[in-house]
Amino acid sequence: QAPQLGQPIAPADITPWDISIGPDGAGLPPGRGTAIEGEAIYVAKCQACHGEKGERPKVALAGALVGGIGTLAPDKTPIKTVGSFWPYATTLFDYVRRAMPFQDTKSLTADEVYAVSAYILHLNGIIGPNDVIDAHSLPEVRMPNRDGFIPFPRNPK
Amino acid sequence: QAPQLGQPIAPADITPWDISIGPDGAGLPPGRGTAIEGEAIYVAKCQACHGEKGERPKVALAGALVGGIGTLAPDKTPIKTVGSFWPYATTLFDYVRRAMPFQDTKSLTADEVYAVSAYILHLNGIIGPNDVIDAHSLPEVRMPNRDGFIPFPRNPK
Amino acid sequence: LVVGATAAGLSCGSAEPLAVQPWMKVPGTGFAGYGQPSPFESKVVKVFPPPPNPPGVGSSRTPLHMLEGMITPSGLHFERSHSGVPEIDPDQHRLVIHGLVKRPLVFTLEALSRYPMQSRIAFIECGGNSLALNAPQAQPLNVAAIHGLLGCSEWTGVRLSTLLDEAGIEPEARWVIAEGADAAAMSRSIPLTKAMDDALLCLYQNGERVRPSNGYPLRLLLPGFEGNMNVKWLRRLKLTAGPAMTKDETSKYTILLKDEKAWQFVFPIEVKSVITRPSPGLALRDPGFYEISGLAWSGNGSIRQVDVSADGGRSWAPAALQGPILPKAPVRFRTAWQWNGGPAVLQSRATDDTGMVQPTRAQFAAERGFRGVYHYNAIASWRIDEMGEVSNVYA
Amino acid sequence: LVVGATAAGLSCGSAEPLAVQPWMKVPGTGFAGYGQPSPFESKVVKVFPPPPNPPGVGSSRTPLHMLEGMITPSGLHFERSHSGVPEIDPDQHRLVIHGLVKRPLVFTLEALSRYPMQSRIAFIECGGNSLALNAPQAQPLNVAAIHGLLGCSEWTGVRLSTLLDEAGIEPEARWVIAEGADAAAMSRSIPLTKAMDDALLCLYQNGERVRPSNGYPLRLLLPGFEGNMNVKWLRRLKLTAGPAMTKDETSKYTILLKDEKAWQFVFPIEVKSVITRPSPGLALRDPGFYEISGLAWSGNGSIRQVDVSADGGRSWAPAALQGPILPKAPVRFRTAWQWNGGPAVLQSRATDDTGMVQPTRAQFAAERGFRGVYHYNAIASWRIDEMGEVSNVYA
Ligand code: HEC
Ligand code: HEC
Ligand SMILES: [Ca+2]
Ligand SMILES: [Ca+2]
Ligand SMILES: [Ca+2]
Ligand SMILES: [Ca+2]
Ligand SMILES: [Ca+2]
Ligand SMILES: [Ca+2]
Ligand SMILES: [Co+2]
Ligand SMILES: [Co+2]
Repeated sequence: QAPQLGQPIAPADITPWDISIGPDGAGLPPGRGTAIEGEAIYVAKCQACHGEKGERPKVALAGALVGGIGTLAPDKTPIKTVGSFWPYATTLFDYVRRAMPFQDTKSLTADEVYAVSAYILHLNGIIGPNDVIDAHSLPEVRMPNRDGFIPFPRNPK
Repeated sequence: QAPQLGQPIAPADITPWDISIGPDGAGLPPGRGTAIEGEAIYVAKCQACHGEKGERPKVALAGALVGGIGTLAPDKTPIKTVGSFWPYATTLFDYVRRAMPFQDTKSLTADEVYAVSAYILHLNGIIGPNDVIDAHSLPEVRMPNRDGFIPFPRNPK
Repeated sequence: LVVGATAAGLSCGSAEPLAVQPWMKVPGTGFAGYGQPSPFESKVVKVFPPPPNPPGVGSSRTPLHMLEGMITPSGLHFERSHSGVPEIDPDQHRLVIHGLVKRPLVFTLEALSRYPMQSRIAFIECGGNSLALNAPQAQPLNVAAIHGLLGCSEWTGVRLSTLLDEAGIEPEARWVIAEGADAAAMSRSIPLTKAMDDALLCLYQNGERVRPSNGYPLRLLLPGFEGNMNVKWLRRLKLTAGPAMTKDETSKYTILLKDEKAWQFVFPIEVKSVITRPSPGLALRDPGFYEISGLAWSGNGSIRQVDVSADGGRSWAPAALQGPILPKAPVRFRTAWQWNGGPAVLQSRATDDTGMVQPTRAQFAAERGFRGVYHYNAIASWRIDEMGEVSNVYA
Repeated sequence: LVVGATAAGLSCGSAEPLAVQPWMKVPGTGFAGYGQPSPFESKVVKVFPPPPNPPGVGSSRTPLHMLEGMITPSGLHFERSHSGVPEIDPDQHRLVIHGLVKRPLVFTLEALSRYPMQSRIAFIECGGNSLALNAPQAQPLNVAAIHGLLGCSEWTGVRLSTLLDEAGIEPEARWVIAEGADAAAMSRSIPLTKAMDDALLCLYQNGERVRPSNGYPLRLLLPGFEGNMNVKWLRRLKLTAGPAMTKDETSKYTILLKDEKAWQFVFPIEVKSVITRPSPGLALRDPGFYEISGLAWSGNGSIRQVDVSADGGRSWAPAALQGPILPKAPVRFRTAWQWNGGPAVLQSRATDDTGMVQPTRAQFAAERGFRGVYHYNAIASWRIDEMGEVSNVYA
């Protein structure tokens, strides 16, 4: 027995909060960007923490965004970056839009998020400098570690 | 299974803390006092809170020390004071020594506690103004409500 | 406040567009060594009378109407002090055990910390809790003001029996006089049987060291016994053949009955319950669903059942009891209720596993009248009027 | 500190005369609306790294070696934040439920407060707890630094299933994406089965409103699941057919195995235990009796048994378990130990009621190596040297 105290809300009124992106691209907004365009955004808004070309973060917890491909191999010390470890490129859009830049999150336009995502993917050698990244192309980016994950065998049924 | 980490302590070294008085007078220290002697102590150190002659306290929680005899009768509003309610005079010595005067407890000499106790007993009409109160006589004071208490019938065995 | 403060969110129409608030965009505050509640909860505090009482004499009360669950946060655990809260240096604190023992012993806190420990979740209720309900007319008070001298913590410490065994009990010993290190040197006589049964010398309250207002650095816990006997700031235990007849077991904490006699040494808190929500100050908004939620406890054992009435005791239905149900610990009870918008009188009635049932006010009065001050445990009533306002009534 | 700090009280001779201290003679301090620990306990604080990290990014750790019992005081409950602690105005806070539901709904806190509530005592452990033990060499760290991302509270709130039923679940829905109102908008995908099973939307923590650092005004509790999934400052729940593959369920909180593969969606905290006393920093003083005390927990159920070894795992003896033993709640275990003054290695090994036994470090490594970062739950070891000093070792 429970009350029914939820208020109905129109889908349009949820939009300001609905920032989830699915690995199939569900939720990606209109807009576009390339690595070339993204570089300036990165230098202006990301580099202070994540380092030049995303390789050596200047803030410890920020982590490297670039490099490490091949380091997942047995007995190696893994360097887990967007390039070496992330299975879906959509996660990049989702995360950068919701949580970056650190001091002023949710401040980038869709074009800017597409562009800076393209830049990070390009730094990792995954796409070309002029590849257009948008709602259509982003989910189609094949990440190097796409098949790197297996389900945990002991989850509750 | 437990360690034995208590340190033996000589009875004399406990004395500074052993302020318990039994209803049989066990623990009462040497010393003496009369109501006449106690009046000055009361006026100087007690009256500010407990009021002139202990009848109308000036601090709410202090309570009346004097009066109320007869108010325990059925259907009356009880006024519980040292005189009307307390079963043992020894409690007066015990409590005044440990807890009064409020701002500077445990500061009275044994003579002073005997004397001010005698004064409160005298104000309640229980002893005379020159009756000597000491370790011998205090437990022999017969309090009006000595037989007023019965055990609670539902205590755990 | 949980219920009834603003109009937001309970109207019928469609909701506003969701707003991206500043805290969703800029980093929040950094870490703190010792956390505190939200500043928005600044009204959730203990209540205590303003001066002119000497500071720290009397009590501060737990705001039960703003709390949920079984545990009382230590910052909101009621306190009853007779000479304020002493600021005790734990390195200087000692516990002495003497009197009718073979070996008088003194313990540092460090020594006590080396003993085997035990934890238990237990309530402490002041023997003077709910005394406002002895008044001939129901007072316009809320649940904190009436019933707020009740708290529950997870207590951890050393069994008193362990230390008494170490000291060696003389055969004539029957009582233990416990004494605090506060300026009032609070002192109570405790039956040796209780001391040897489940008494705990508590070093920890809800995981951390006992709070100053609850007896830091050492508190005696006598599970289920009236609060005052759970001596705070414990410094001394003296074994004796008879009770000391201290001020707080003669002048206070005795129960004057209808004749001239008074019950003395009223140890257990008998079975009791109180509805915390709805309660005065938490007005009902609109007819419809409400959860009736409250606490039930017994110093004699575990709560077996709580019945709830919305019609002043004419009809009753069993409430759901929130586990774990532990002896001498409060149990949160809950029951679903549809308010039809008309007047109602809410009551709860607890039964413990000894079979004792919380008395009605009339049964309570028939046994002992209303001159007893202490250990008031009769069924309490909240009236709800047509506006949804809740008030303390006798019903 | 509990043990070993000073020499007072453990020598053999007769004690000093008892001193009447100032606090025994003059009134103490007055009442406070919201109480605090003793100033003498000012070292009992959460530990967190100093700048230059951005404030509030990372974690602060519970000082487990200074605590006892099962409950973590809310002021000392560990926190893991990704963009600091947001200062959320509860009147402005909303929870929205949308996606694959028949009726998208938004809830104010006032509305949520009207629902039937449930309380449960449950641990929350960060999936990254104990990760220091993945290092090839044992680090000179104490129990807070290694295992301090663990806390336990009595949580009270509304069952998520109640609200999902109200919204109406579409048949294709399999996951719920939970999202926080912090600047990082922490986001995790949760199986709908868990959401419908025992997920709780918590308004209260240890009786009072949830603390800001633990998600005020609303926290998702997924009993037994890794801490990060228990989304704090909860603002949004979106039902979907598949997981969102958020940063914190791909880049983080996945477990890289010995080959190139990583386990993903590692939900339950598997059976685990840690000895909190003795532990590094709490040196043993003299040979003799010590109580070995610690915590055991399992996200899959209840603790059934804890065995303790003082010889690095050659011999084991069952410890006493402190009740109540509750599913997905920590259990305090205790065992008596006589230290003979020689070197010793203390270990604890928990077994839960699914029969799962805490693995040895070797068994743990054989299954997954040490590259996994998260969910380290192997048996941990404290070495005691002849001086009584305690240190973290691999044994
Ligand atoms: C002021 C410092 C700062 C700035 C500026 C910043 N970041 Fe970050 N970034 C961080 C921190 C700290 C984290 C780790 C957050 C966490 O632990 O959840 C992070 C995490 C990330 C991650 C996830 C890394 C991983 O492997 O999990 C990505 C991707 C990222 N940032 C991208 C960006 C982009 C793109 C920008 C600029 C638009 C940016 N950051 C600006 C500090 C910063
Ligand atoms: C500054 C105020 C103050 C002064 C001065 C003071 N008292 Fe009190 N007295 C109190 C308060 C307050 C109480 C109640 C304490 C409690 O609740 O435990 C009290 C209680 C008592 C009681 C117990 C009353 C009862 O019926 O339970 C006695 C007896 C007493 N005082 C005697 C004395 C004597 C004798 C002196 C002087 C030597 C004295 N008081 C000085 C404030 C004071
Ligand atoms: Ca609208
Ligand atoms: Ca009491
Ligand atoms: Ca109304
Ligand atoms: Ca000596
Ligand atoms: Ca975690
Ligand atoms: Ca030593
Ligand atoms: Co009291
Ligand atoms: Co985490």
